[in-house]
Amino acid sequence: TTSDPTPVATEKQQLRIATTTSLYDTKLLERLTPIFEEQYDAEVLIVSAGTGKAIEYGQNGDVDVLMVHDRAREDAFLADGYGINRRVFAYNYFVVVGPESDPAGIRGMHPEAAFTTIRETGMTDGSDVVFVSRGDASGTHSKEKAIWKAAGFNYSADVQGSGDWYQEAGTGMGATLTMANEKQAYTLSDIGTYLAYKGDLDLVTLVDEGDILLNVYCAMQINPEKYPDINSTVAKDWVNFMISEDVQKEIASFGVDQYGQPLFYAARNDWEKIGVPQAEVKDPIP
Amino acid sequence: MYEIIEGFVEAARLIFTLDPDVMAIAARSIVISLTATILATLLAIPLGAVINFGTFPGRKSLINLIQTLYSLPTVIVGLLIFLLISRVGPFGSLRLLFTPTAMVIAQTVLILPIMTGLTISALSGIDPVVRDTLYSLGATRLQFLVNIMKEARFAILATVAVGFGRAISEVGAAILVGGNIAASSFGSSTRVLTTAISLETSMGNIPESIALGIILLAIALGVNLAITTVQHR
Amino acid sequence: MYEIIEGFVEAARLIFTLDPDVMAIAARSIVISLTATILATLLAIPLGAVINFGTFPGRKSLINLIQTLYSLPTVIVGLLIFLLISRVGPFGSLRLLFTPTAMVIAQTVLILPIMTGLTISALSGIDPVVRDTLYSLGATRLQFLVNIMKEARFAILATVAVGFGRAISEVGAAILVGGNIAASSFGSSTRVLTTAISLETSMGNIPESIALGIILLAIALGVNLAITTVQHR
Amino acid sequence: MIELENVSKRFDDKTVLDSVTARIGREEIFAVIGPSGAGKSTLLRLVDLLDSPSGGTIRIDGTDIHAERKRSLSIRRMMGMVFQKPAAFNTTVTENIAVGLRFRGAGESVIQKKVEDALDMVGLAGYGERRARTLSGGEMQRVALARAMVIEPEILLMDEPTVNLDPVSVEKIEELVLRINRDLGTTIVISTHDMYQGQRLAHRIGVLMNGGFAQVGSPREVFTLPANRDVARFVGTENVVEGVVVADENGSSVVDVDGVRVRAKSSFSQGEEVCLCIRSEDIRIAPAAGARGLRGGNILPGTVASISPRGPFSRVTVDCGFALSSVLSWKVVDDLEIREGSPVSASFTVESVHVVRATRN
Amino acid sequence: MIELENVSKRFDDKTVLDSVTARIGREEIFAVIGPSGAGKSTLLRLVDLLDSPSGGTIRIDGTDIHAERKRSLSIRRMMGMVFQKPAAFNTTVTENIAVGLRFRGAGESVIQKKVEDALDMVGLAGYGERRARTLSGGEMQRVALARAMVIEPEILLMDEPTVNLDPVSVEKIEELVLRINRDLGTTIVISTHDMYQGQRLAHRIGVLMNGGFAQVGSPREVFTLPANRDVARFVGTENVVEGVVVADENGSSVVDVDGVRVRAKSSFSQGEEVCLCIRSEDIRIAPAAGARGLRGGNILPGTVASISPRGPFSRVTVDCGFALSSVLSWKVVDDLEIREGSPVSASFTVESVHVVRATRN
Ligand SMILES: Nc1ncnc2c1ncn2[C@@H]1O[C@H](COP(=O)(O)OP(=O)(O)OP(=O)(O)O)[C@@H](O)[C@H]1O
Ligand SMILES: Nc1ncnc2c1ncn2[C@@H]1O[C@H](COP(=O)(O)OP(=O)(O)OP(=O)(O)O)[C@@H](O)[C@H]1O
Ligand SMILES: [Mg+2]
Ligand SMILES: [Mg+2]
Repeated sequence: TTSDPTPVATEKQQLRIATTTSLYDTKLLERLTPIFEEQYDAEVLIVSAGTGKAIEYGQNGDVDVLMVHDRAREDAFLADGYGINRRVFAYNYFVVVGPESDPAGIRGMHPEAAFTTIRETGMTDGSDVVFVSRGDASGTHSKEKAIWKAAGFNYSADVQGSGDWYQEAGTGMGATLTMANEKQAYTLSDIGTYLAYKGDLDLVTLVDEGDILLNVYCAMQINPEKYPDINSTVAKDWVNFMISEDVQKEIASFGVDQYGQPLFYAARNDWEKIGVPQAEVKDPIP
Repeated sequence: MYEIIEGFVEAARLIFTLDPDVMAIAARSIVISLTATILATLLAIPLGAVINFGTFPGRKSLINLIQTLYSLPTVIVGLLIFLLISRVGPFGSLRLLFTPTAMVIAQTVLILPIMTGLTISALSGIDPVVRDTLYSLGATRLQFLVNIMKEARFAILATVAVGFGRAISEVGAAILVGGNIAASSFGSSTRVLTTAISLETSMGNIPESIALGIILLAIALGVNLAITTVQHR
Repeated sequence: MYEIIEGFVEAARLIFTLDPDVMAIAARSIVISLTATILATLLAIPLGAVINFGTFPGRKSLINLIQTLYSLPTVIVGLLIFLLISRVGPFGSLRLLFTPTAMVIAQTVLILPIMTGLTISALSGIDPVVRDTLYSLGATRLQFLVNIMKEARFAILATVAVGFGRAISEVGAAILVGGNIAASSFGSSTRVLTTAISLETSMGNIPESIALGIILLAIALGVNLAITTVQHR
Repeated sequence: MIELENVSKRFDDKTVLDSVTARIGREEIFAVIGPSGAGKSTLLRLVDLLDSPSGGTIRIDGTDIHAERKRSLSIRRMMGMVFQKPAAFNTTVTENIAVGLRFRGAGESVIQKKVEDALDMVGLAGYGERRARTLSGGEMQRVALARAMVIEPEILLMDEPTVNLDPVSVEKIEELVLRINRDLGTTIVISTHDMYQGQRLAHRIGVLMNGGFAQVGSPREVFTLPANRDVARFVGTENVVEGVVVADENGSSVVDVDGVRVRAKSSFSQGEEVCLCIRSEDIRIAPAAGARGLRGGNILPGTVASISPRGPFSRVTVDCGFALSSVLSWKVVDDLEIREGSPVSASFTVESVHVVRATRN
Repeated sequence: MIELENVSKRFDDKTVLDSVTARIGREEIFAVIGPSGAGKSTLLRLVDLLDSPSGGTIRIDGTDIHAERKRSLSIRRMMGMVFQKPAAFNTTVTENIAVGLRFRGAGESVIQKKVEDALDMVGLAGYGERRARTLSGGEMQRVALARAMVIEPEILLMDEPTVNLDPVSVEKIEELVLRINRDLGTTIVISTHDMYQGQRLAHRIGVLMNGGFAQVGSPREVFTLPANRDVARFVGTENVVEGVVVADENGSSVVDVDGVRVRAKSSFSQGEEVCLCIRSEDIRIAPAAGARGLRGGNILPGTVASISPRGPFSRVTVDCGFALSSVLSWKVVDDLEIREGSPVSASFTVESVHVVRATRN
């Protein structure tokens, strides 16, 4: 190792990736990068940040690849011309977790119905039903809002600020889970973080079925037309790498040894299930 | 760069429209950090005096330890307090986690070392004849302390400024023990300026972050003007 | 509470097994924060001297401003530096974002106000006759500065301790401009102890966080012992 | 040569120096004496460029030192200053003394040698390795002297440099000062409240009072012919009495003091209010009976009002209409067998009465 | 009553006080004189509980003050101290002086009154609102005096309290000290290097030298009968010469000094090495011819070696085999028409020769 704080000039290509925290925290990428670096003789630099921040890195051209799970904002990002060549590489499901006692009685409900019930019981006087929201405009938060909308509520009017039953944590998934645990409250979590935290929590999965809980992860290149000196070749390699057969297998088995169940499903063959064009899961970028 | 200007505009807007959310957050920041600063001052001054004027074995090591604690990361302070007050921790029954009280405790712990250390520094700079004169005029312990503080008031208030600065600008402990909660009632919320800034930043809302930063500095300026006024009295 | 003990055990394990990842992170922390502290010291001392000994209009306001900047949240510093060095920022072409250099810059900016302010405090505590004596012995500007620093070395080195403490313990700026990157080469990585602690904490790995915190404090202790040695020379 | 021209210094509302004018010659030893708070330190600080005058100019060898900002370093380096309350740098005695030499880039061996010589000269040989902060008051004062002298300045400014010293050390330092002046031709400006020190050392003495020099002259002039009543009091003329001239003829006059007639040499004319200054050493006390005639002198009968010790002497105050003090050795007092209440006569010559105009201020 | 019993004080390796024993009576004024670095300040600090002795005990009214930790506040409150380098609290002059009164819970109006009186007494009326840090050296010293006096302590410790003052102010302060002692019965311990001040003020003087009191006695004793050669030198006996007793008979002896025979009253016997101390005031100078016989006195012929000013006097040194200095008024010097080289005779009585054992150290 060298003690020079300035980056050493390496002949290796550098690939910069911005990713959302929840994906990063699963350590999936940690498993994959050495393989990639080996194969492509490149160095991968991964920055994890909140979805909004990650997208901003992409917009500024500070990274070469963006990996997020917020379909609506991805579409906007692509439409604005910042990103190209989106490929979906994995998916899983969000879960609604809550205390074992389940004071609102939502166990096994559909997500929309569960949310409606939580809100109603939460708003009755003297109830100890609390819902903790990420409240940080993350992919998970976007999903939560989508569920409220699907359940027929106007998020900012009917949910936010409707009472102390609804609390915005304004932090990452892990902290939100910890807070929900502390307050014996409900929350919406991605499965990866929940499994990682499960050992320290008294919270149990109450709702885990429903199409709306689908959580789709994608990778995309930053548009080299916007930033010509961006590292588009390696970026392309990475995106292709993520949807390659070997990696898809790797993804499908990731986490089994630790949690007894996979954290992700490979997207490769399930494009219909997750509702994206086949090209987005199968076709390498030319 | 454009975001910085946007930040100023946004700050002006938030301030002049007296945006209720922002006002509440700012008020919470002031209350929590000022309380922590006052508590830490009340602890640091006698502590610093005892260490500076005292002669006991291990005095030098103690000073070293205190200086070392300047490097205590806010997250670690947050974690330790968290472990103490979480439901399963020894003080869990007090239900302090995610309350403003917990934030006050965390910030007090955080700034205590630096305030104590700087108090020692301030006192060690005092002419020993001043100390002897006070003794020889028949000061009790308390009178001594009060008068030596008056003599060192410039440096002591600079210490308070440092403490307050560190308290109001820290975010790691605040978020861990406070939780950055935005609830509908003032008392249940724990969102302060720094945690709000972190949140806005993680959401990529740079102008909003900068606006909140400007509001935070405006508060700090006010507090410092007050401190300076006392300093030069 | 059990996690704290686990933290100590883990810290011992990491240190005694010389865990290469942790060693690299610790080394990076030391290098970055020491560099920032040295840079800030080199700037703060002449700056503090000019402000303390100078007589110019607006001097008091300047001191107030500096004290106010003690409250600058690290996230805001990180953001501002980010805006400057991001690809679309004015210094974007230097490609500094996500490099240790950027972290050094951010930490330098972060601790400059407090180091300047405390330098002013340290110098203002010097007996004016000492200053006059140096002048009257025919000191050049530089000789004056060097000798006045020698006189104030206790307080100045306390200032350095504060600066280093703040630099090595901050996380907001480090994460924003550094990115907490764990790359395969040492020079491309920007993960330091605080960002690693944050990451571990966010993943719920409390013993690991505490272990890293202990390592950080051990480093700080070493640096402070060095400072104390110079102080008492 | 140092010239002060209409130098003024105000602090806030307080005018400390009010248009002071003086000239100090090359290689001169000039003593500034004056009461506490007169502005002695202020004056020296202005010369040493440590403070700026509120008005007027200070020239050294013709250069307006406060105007020449660019040359201020070389001007400062011409001078050495010993402060009234010397400050110790927080290091060893040797390092304290070496500072000025280091500033001038002297070599290590030269420094060693000079510092040791200087320590020796001020009587602190062997103190080199002591931490300066632990020195006694007088020891530190001598270190400050050594510190200023070791750089061999052209002009040495000393602000009450021996106040904390015992008489033996004072003598040593005074000899040193005289030697420096003689051997190196150093111009020396010394402020002191010890008039005798001024006298022992100085070629000329300036009496600083009420914002300006009330008198500048040789030590003897200042002591025997004080310019006014305040100076007389200040230089230790015990007997300063007010009176009115009742008769005058060619250079001598008779002054009425509280009804007692005193003859004096003076050119004041009848009716003028004057002050008579008579040094106590010039007054002889004799038993009331045995007063021998002094040709044309003053013989005033009276009774002893008090006898108080004054060093190896006794101060005898005689009430002869007004109070007159004389200084006698203990032996004489014993021989004369006088005690309080004894009738005696006090006699003094016409020449020993110095007459100045009575000024009220 | 203050009793020092075998009090020692070491700093690191340096022994400053070495088994000092003394007793200071109630209502006494006791002056500690001694050379710079003798340990005067150290001694006062030990009494004022500011430092602990390395050995021995200090008792006040029978109480071992360093042993009684519990009563240390009330013991400290019995005393007031004026430091050698007084420190100003960073506030107004009034507040500086009021501190001790505030500590004792005095009421605001009492404080106002006392502070104003004190300011007046030290000659600083009207300075109340000034910031103490801007005072001149002498002004600050007087503030420190006022600060210690205003609390009316039973014991007042003053460490060279008038060094920065001019003679007029000194006189004022000395009168004040005497008045306090007389009116309030305050026990006063004053350290000074000005022996004359010791004499003017003190009932007894202790000469601190080489780690202990070389002599304790009334001012007159110390001045006329110094206990040894060092004390003699220190109290300003100009003529201290060594010799050997060559003849002795009932209380008087003849001493050989460099071949010159001097007669003196003493009980030393033949062959003993002695020091002769002769105060310059006791030596009469006469023209070589006109020396009149002194019954049984010493008349030594010689030539004038030097004449130097000494206040209103001249110091005339005569070489008569060994050097003898006398002090004459300027007038006498003029009258005698002596100058360097003039042949003169120096005469002094047998009684004015004080003989002490010659000690080498
Ligand atoms: N900064 C200041 N503000 C107000 N007054 C001041 C200041 N500095 C000095 N003075 C006043 O100016 C006067 C002259 O002070 P200076 O120190 O020159 O006196 P000095 O003749 O040296 O007296 P001393 O013999 O007591 O040392 C004093 O009355 C002092 O109080
Ligand atoms: N902390 C210390 N360490 C070492 N030596 C010391 C210390 N304090 C005092 N001394 C020495 O003790 C001796 C006595 O000091 P003290 O201040 O009592 O002398 P003093 O009689 O008051 O002299 P002065 O007349 O110069 O004020 C001095 O030689 C001094 O250097
Ligand atoms: Mg002065
Ligand atoms: Mg002393």
